[in-house]
Amino acid sequence: MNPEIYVLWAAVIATLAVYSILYRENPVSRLFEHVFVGLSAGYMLAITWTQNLEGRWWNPMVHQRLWYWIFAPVVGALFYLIYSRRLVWLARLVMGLFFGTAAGTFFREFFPLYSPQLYRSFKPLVASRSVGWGEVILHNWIFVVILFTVMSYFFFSIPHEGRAGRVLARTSLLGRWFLMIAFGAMFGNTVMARLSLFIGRVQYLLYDWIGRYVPWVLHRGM
Amino acid sequence: MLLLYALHRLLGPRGRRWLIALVTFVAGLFYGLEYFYPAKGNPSANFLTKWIEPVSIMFSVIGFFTVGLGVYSLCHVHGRNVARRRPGWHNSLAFFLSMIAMLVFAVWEHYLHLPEPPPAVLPWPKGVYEVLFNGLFAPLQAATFSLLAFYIASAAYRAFRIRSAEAALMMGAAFIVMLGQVPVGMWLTSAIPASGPTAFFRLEKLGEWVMNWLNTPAQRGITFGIAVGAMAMSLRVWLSLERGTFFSEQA
Amino acid sequence: MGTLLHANWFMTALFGGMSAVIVASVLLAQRGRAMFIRRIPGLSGIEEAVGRATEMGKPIFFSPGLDGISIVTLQALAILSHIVRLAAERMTRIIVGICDPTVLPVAEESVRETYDSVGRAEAYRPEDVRFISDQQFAYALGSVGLMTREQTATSFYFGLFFAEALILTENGRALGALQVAGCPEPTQIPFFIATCDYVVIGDEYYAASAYLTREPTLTGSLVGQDIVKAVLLALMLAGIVLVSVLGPAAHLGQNFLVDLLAQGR
Amino acid sequence: MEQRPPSDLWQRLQQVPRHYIYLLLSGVIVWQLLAPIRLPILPSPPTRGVYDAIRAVPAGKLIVISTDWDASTQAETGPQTRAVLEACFQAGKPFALMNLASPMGAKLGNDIAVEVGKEYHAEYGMVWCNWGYKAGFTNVLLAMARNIPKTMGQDFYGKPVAALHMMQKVRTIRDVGLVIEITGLANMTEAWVGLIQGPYRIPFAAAYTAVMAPGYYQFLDSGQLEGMLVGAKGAAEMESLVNRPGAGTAIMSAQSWAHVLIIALIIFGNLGFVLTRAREKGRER
Repeated sequence: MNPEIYVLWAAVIATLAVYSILYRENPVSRLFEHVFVGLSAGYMLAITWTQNLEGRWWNPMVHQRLWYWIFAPVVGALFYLIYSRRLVWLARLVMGLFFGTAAGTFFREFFPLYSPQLYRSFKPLVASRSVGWGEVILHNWIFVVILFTVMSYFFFSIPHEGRAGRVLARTSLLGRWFLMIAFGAMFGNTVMARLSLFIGRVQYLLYDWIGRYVPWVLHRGM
Repeated sequence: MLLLYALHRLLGPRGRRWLIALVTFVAGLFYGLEYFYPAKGNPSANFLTKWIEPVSIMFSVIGFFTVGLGVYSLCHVHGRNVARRRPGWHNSLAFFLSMIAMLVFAVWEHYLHLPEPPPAVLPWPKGVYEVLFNGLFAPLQAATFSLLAFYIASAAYRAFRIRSAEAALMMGAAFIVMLGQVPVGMWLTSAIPASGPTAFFRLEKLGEWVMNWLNTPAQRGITFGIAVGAMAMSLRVWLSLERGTFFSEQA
Repeated sequence: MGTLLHANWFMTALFGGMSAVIVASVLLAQRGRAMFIRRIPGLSGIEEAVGRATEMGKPIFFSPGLDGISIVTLQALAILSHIVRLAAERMTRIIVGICDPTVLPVAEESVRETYDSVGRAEAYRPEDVRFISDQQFAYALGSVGLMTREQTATSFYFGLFFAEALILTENGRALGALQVAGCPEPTQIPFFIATCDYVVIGDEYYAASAYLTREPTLTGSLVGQDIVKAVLLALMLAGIVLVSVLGPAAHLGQNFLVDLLAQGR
Repeated sequence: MEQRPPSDLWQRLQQVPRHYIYLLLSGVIVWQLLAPIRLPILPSPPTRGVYDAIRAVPAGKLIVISTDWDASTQAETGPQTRAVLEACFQAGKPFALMNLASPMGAKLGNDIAVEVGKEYHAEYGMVWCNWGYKAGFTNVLLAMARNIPKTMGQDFYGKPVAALHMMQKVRTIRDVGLVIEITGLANMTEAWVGLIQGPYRIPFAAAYTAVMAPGYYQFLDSGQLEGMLVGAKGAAEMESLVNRPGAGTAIMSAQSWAHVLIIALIIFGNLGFVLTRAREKGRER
């Protein structure tokens, strides 16, 4: 069986069905929305078995005779007790295990995640042999001012009253403005990446689909 | 199993709450202590290091058994739609058909153990899987993702109005960065020499400067706040200090 | 620069000290010390948003993001239970769309319990806390379909979001919904600002539940967090002074403070 | 028919229905992909770095091009590969393709080389060859540093690499003058730099997808990368250097005009906003 042509047509219909949502939600897009959710659910179940449980649980338990793996589904089953009024506390017990893990994992990640960000913020504020004053002001001074004012925006327990409070009110307003500049920059920086995705889809529709039947299209833009 | 039953019979509400807090604490302590307890050697290790991998695998395996919860919820909602012939029930039926088809053929394909590269003529289950995966699943995903191109355009059009200082700042930064990335922008300022003191004002340089020296520190400022917020939340959960709906254990 | 497989003594001391400050501040607050929190702009929108759904007699949509059971998701669920309480008092239906199967039972439990606690256990409908899909874009499309079919008047997005955020909010906006969003990660905030009526930025996300509930545990924690942030600022200030005097540290061994932060065990 | 007052236009500029925006955007992109308006493309320094590195390879040394990409990133990496191969053929530098990450990339890269090679009348085995997909990339890198023909064994077509004419004088990594990695995968660069570029000082350049490129500017900064191509933009710049506008250029002109459209929409929206507001203020007085 050579599925190529079926794959092509299925992909084209699915793509157009999704794009029809841009006009408005309609019976076809609704159908494909459900198909998509169904395929994801089926795929999730399948890879849970083929890529995870089979190799990490079933094989060790059955082929390597590591009998203690039998307890994994028992503990996993406790989650389902959420639907029982009497035994719900056992579900909480296993959830507690996961909450504890989430907290402990965060403790581990703290320094690997944040200490490079801390020491890379140590920017010299004076010129040196390799870096001139122009660059120090244009880069490092601006960097430090933005970092500090933005952080000042995120102080919640100090009232913006009194002499010190008014200073904080000013810096946090400045911080908010810098935040907006940053958000604008992030927005602008993402436009190209998002357009690329659509351009990729249009290329597929033009070259792989239409180009298959209309060679003229295939030769354009190549 | 017996142990769980015994616990269920023996413990009163206070005992249960205490046990849950203990389990949470021990799980967190294990991961935290392994990181902070003095470690030696290269790669460095302490008495807990060798347990990290098996315990993590164990937890992830346990987590995988929760997959049924989501599927149960889906089947519950869509099953009722089909059973009661609610409006749009055929969509729910399509949901069941595509779920079962994907499950069956994805597992089947796995056990075909096809060689790499695959043979020129594919066995039919693999062919069906190809249609399901590359013909439907992947394109649906890619097409949905690419909707963002439209949404980002219309969001930009609506949001970037000089209504306030904040919106104007956002718009200005977005303009510079957007123009700095495409040939049109470079072409606009191509009259400015590429080196020398004025080169800074070429749009591609200006865009890079905005990203590196205005965007990075602001993001970092946010990041530190988040780090501390997450740290506090972790501590409260770990020590069962949290009160409020889910955490006030009235077991 | 260095390896960070395990912490060195300085990191342990720093982390221990910061933790102690937060825990102490929480305990002080629990024992009745009054503590101040300033207004958080984005959050004033929550009540307005719930009220609007009540007025229109239409349901509310809530998304706790894409993450599994994590610190971010737990915080989203804390905000969810506050919103459920507001909605339950006003007899307004709320639909929760879930992306990660491990979040589903916790969210169900939390919603059911909130209905119980305001004495409206009968109003809880199990199918209103609904798993949609664990695939990012299937989740987005499924949520959009759900919002369209149920004609939700208000949408809340609290949790960890990625590229799908704009699909959710742009469609929500096209439906005319009033939208409130909060995400600790900065990447999607620009899009939330562009499409939502109220946005909670960065750290405000963690301050949110404290501000909403005035629960002493949370306000105390917030005060502790502010002290810790001040410590981090001081540390950076010290680092900046050091590199200004000693010159930038490109390698280990050039600046002791950088070494302490870069070189674990 | 009554003529509308001009102010209405300003108001309408403020509220262009989203469907029109969607239609305009798809129109611009389809049009640019079918009939691109070529804009002058100015190569950025990182792209020029790759081009210069290719031309600087001394005679008698080989360029190794690792095509570690597959269909998922083809839209960007495909044009990049083509443009890089064009540059090699034009400069008359012999090169070998290889693949460390996905068997699919070995074939896709080969297809491009065959096509481009025809245009330059380049014969397989004389000017270029393809070592094919080699599994286990760290070990392959470690081994090829010492003995290339032995490590590679058979080429893409199943012939012994040692028998190829252009490989007669190639023994170790010292006979390689430049490595170019084309990929959308993280970690490939770190391996090349750690095992080949660093220890043996073999010049190294790369082509990345736009998503992953920002993380590698620091390698450029430190001189570990001679140059790099960033996404379709890098491909377009390379195409302009070799004077062969192709898919990268088409993508970039689509990008350019789509950006122009979005910016124009924002400007019109603001114009409408400002002028409407000015009019309303005038009335209040």
